[in-house]
Amino acid sequence: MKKNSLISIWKNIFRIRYVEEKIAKEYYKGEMRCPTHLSIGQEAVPSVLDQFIQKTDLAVSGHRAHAHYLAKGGDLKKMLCEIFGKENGCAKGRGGSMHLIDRSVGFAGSTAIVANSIPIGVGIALAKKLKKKKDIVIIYFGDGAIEEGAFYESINFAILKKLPVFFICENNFYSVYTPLKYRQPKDRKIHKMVKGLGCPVFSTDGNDPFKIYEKISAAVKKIRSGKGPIFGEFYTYRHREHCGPNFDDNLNYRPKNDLKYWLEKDPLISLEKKIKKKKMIFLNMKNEKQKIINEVNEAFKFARKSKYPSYKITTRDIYAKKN
Amino acid sequence: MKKNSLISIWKNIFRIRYVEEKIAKEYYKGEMRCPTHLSIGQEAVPSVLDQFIQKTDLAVSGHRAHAHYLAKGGDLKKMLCEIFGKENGCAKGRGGSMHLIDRSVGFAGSTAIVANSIPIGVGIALAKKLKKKKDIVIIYFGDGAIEEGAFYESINFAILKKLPVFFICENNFYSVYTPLKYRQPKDRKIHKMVKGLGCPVFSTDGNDPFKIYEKISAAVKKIRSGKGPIFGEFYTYRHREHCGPNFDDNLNYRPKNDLKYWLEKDPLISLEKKIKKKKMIFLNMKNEKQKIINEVNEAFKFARKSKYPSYKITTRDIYAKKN
Amino acid sequence: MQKKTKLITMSNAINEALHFSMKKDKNLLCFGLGTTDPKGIFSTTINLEKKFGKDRVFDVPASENALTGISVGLSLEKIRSVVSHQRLDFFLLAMDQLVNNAAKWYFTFSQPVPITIRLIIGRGWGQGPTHSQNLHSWFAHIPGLKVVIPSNPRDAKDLLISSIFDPNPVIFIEHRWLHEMEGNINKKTEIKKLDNLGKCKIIEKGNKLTIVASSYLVHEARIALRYLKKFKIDCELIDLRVIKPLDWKTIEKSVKKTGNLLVLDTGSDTLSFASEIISSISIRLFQYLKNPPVKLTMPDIPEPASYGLTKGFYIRPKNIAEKIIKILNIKDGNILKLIQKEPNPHDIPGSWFKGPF
Amino acid sequence: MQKKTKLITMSNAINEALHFSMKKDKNLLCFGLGTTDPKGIFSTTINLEKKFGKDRVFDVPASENALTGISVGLSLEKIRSVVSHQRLDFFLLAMDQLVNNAAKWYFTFSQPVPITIRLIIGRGWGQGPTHSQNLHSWFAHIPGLKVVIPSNPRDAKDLLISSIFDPNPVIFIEHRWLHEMEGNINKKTEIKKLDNLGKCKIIEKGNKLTIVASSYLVHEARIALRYLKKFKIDCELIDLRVIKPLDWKTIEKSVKKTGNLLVLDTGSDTLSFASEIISSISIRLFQYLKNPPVKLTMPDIPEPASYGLTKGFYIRPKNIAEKIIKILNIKDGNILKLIQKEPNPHDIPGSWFKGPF
Ligand SMILES: Cc1ncc(C[n+]2csc(CCOP(=O)(O)OP(=O)(O)O)c2C)c(N)n1
Ligand SMILES: Cc1ncc(C[n+]2csc(CCOP(=O)(O)OP(=O)(O)O)c2C)c(N)n1
Ligand SMILES: [Mg+2]
Ligand SMILES: [Mg+2]
Repeated sequence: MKKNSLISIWKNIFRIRYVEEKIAKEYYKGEMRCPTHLSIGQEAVPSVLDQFIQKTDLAVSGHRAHAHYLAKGGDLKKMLCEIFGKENGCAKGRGGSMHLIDRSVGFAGSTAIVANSIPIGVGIALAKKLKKKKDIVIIYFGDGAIEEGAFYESINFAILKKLPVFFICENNFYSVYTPLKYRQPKDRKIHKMVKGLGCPVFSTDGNDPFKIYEKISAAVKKIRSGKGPIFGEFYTYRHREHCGPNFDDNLNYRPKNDLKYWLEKDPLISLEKKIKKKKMIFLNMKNEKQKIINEVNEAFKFARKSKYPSYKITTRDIYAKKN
Repeated sequence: MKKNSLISIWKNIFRIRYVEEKIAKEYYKGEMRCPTHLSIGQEAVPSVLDQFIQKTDLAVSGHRAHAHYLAKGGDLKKMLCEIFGKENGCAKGRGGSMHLIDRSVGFAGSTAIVANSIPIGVGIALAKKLKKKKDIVIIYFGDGAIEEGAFYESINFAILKKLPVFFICENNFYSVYTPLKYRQPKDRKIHKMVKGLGCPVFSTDGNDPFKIYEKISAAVKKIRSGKGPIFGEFYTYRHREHCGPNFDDNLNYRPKNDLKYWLEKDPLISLEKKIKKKKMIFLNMKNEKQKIINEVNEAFKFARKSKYPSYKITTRDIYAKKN
Repeated sequence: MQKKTKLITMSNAINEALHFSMKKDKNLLCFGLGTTDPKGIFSTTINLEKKFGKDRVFDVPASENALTGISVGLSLEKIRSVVSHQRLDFFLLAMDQLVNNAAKWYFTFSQPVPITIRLIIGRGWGQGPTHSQNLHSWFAHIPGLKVVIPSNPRDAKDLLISSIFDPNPVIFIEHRWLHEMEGNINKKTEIKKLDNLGKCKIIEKGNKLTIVASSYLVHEARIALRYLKKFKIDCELIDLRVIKPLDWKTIEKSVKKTGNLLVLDTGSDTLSFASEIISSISIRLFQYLKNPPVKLTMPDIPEPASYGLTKGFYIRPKNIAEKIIKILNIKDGNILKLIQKEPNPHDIPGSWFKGPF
Repeated sequence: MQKKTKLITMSNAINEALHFSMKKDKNLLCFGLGTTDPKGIFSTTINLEKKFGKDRVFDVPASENALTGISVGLSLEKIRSVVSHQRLDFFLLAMDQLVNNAAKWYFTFSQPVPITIRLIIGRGWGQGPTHSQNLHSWFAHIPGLKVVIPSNPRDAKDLLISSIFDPNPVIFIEHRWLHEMEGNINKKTEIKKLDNLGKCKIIEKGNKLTIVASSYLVHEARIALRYLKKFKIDCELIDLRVIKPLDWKTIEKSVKKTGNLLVLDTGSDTLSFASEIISSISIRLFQYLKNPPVKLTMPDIPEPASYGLTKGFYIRPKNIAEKIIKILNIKDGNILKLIQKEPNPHDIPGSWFKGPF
């Protein structure tokens, strides 16, 4: 991995983390009034992927989309405004945290029903292929989403039509509070199951930017070459509750050992450790952090200051007009 | 295979064939007024399965269910009455050919939406397991049905809960006129794909009673022992059009070679050949045939003679009453 | 001089609309089970693949839900598509993608979703409970969808083209019994002259009573009205064509004139679209109504398969005429003597239909 | 003497109903996403697993469609089940199994399908377009389903038990804003004394106008009526409780008495259940109506997420009172001066709700 990439990945991770922590810290104030699924602990995959994709590559995601949106280059202010319900929100305040979009950077939308943006992504990929574009489509989802028939139908179609889709499954072992063992066959490896469907797959540690880098680098290249979709399973862990700002391990739904293991594998901390160990002291980390912190604080201020939508929403807003 | 079994299998096949041919021959008269999907060419699997299951084992199926119903012991007269729309029909004339039921022999129902009886079968299997019964559940479906998310969700659940389900996929290579290549990834073997889902699988020639016998014998034993579901893929071929009484190969949607290959593998003809070759002349084949022919002709007469439902159907028929 | 119109079946009209649209919009796709098969979805998709190629016209796996989402995804990249389903009942698998994505996307993200979903309603010949359900009132209940139900070849062609070029998700419902029905359409299609979706059509002018109908029932109503005309009972017949958005103006104007309302519907009674019309008219034109409004709908049961059970099951000219006479309080008991009864056989649209599907 | 009733929240009442039913029917199952998790579906399924074991109470994969079919399959083997969904919107994935199987099975095969499907409607706190849709009118349109919408703890408990022991598929709709609402219920449940599904309840007696409401709107209407009573405006308030089958008698009797009708509905306007009531009453009681019937429904748009956009979005006591005053043609402009406005904050059911879900 080149130094520049590493810097950029670290920046991504740190930035997402800082945004999410700030949301968590300030959520209690009751200004961010919507169901909010934080990405803390799961920042690495989108942060690395960013190295390999352009704005013309499109991404879709689900309920836990902040990291995906930000790493894709989504406008931070617009995201926060959306979470705050303000008129500058990326969805004009209509969608909230679970409905993010920034077409200008190729973030095509995130939706709140489990697995339901997967067919959307496949449709976008079909469009890309028909238009003979070299762009690829990234579809983010969790280990719960693969239980929906929608996932199965969609990936079958993507394989059949050799579509340029990068299926990214962030396996954090839980669907809300429910562990995999109550939902999927014992001993299943999700990526192996998907291989059986006819899709090239890989799996890797989703908290280790170096491993992710290597895997994604090869995958994106292959997808871009027109050989069809690839499915990557990334093992990771969410630090906080499924939905909301708090820690909830007092509820004891996750084995203490797992928790410990994964907290030690915190992508931000472990990356910073590695950077220091490798003596890759670049520029000025403290300085960079401060820049990000300033940017984020600024964005929060902006969101707070922004107005609630002043218009009254009516049935006129329901249909697109012909132009 | 014991001689008795062979006789019984041959009888099943011959009987189903004769029923179906007679429906085909007489359909033009306009008395059987419903969409009708014939099993001609696909009689072998249910005819053999019959050797290994009891009335307490339940079966569900889809639109092409005549063979499944008859081999399970379903009442022939009631089936014909249903197809003729008569009040003695197994569904009182409300369902037609695609909605067969005979609870008295464990045929729990066939439905007309692709893949939509699969979850029903899985639910029945869960009931059997909870009640600690040794019975198994047979779910029949085609190569098209496995494309529906409902199939995927259902088999996942069956594996997860180790349910006593025998998933029987009769792969006749077509969904209506559409060959597999337009619907599923190239080189996919359906049973291998399903293996990836975590289910024990096998595949075999679905027109060869001897091979079927061997495979099913082992499978049913294993399922009954409580080890969870098994998925069997049976290659077979339908002789006539997807829906209706006619041949339609004038439309050239199936390769001539395939057609030839499979017509030569007609389960009835090839079984009879084998029986003759092995000199297993049992009883009196001609006699047996005549008995069946008489029975079937009798049943047709009965259906014709039967009355249309004389009651007027009303909204009172929509809810079950408390008892 | 050459005639500007030609006689054509509704399935051919639909086929023409698809050819026209695919030619006009080089990106338009057409897919769905059976699209490229020899029967071409009751002949409606015939020759499309040959003409426009496998990339744009294709058959698909049996995956109704994903395919609906795929068409939404395509639309976000400005590729429109027409997705066909041979029965409306099959499409129940796709409600998540339809309602949560197609219908809500523009509202949520301000990005249009121009897709057209063709659904065919079966009837008769033992279609039975799962091949003949008409859920147009479900679709009309969903904010963001448009819902089109043509009754004749001209409308089928014009409205399908309008649906395809509308920037919103459109549910286009075809009644299987109309496919072979003939009617005149313009030989030349001028897209600028086409309606925007949302206009009713007055099919018969009249003063005594307003009849609102759609799809196959428009024809049954016409037969009834033609008959009643002989007795000087002149009713106004409105063909809904598009039920969402609905052209309330035309309906209200007519009711204001006639003061009487009868609504016909091919869907189940409770929450039928007929209920919506009667409700709205009762709310808004209460003072104009001379008599209680009346509806004639399918009962709250699925269609049974049996020939015996479907006898008298459908709404026929005679049922319609009876209602009219009752509403108008016409006492002459002989009027209905000669009106067309249920044809024999009653479970097919015409002699062209030989079953089985 | 000991009191026979106790004060309890609706979610506890639901929890009691489930405990009661699982004890009574040793075969009854309870499953659905979140059923056994620490939060127990907003506390409604708490302790069920502990009490009745993993075989009967379990969490599941995210597979709404298959799970619905599985509950149908279970019912065919005489095992009833309660399947819970944390939002109604998620259940859109299961329409094929619900409509084509659960609803039609008894009609087609004469075999009962006793299943209960709990659906929760979200509202406020940014639930937005895909976590707050109420489609009860969809379900009521489907022949074969029963549809229950309780408004208070007593009904929630009684009706849930009745739903579970009904031999038909029942959709049981809970409004998230009611979960923490308290009310009195009987300490002892006597199953024989429970209603069969299909009775409305008159909540307030009155002579001037009939208000028909359900779910959360019953409470908003009560506030409006309590206020208007001070001005001697006495209306009758009917809580629908069960919308299919519907207790038309109670509604009709009331309208015959009052001659005025206002219907409230938490669903989108077009094809709302309010439309069905107004339609039927207009058809059957036209001559009794002194004024045009009126409805107050949600607009034909999804609920937006933003706090700003939901301001004034919901139906509040004031809106209801305004309509009443308009219908009754009461000219006193001051009457509405003191009625409860939208509370602040307007997007939560009470201070107990801290978000986020
Ligand atoms: C169809 C549907 N069912 C249930 C839910 C409720 N729900 C929201 S997020 C979630 C968990 C999904 O788990 P996973 O896909 O692993 O994502 P994670 O939250 O772990 O990132 C569930 C069940 C939903 N939104 N949609
Ligand atoms: C959900 C749904 N989609 C489409 C159809 C139309 N249809 C009826 S049978 C059939 C073919 C299914 O193929 P397969 O499962 O292989 O069964 P086969 O007819 O070959 O026995 C189709 C697509 C349907 N009944 N239901
Ligand atoms: Mg997860
Ligand atoms: Mg097949």
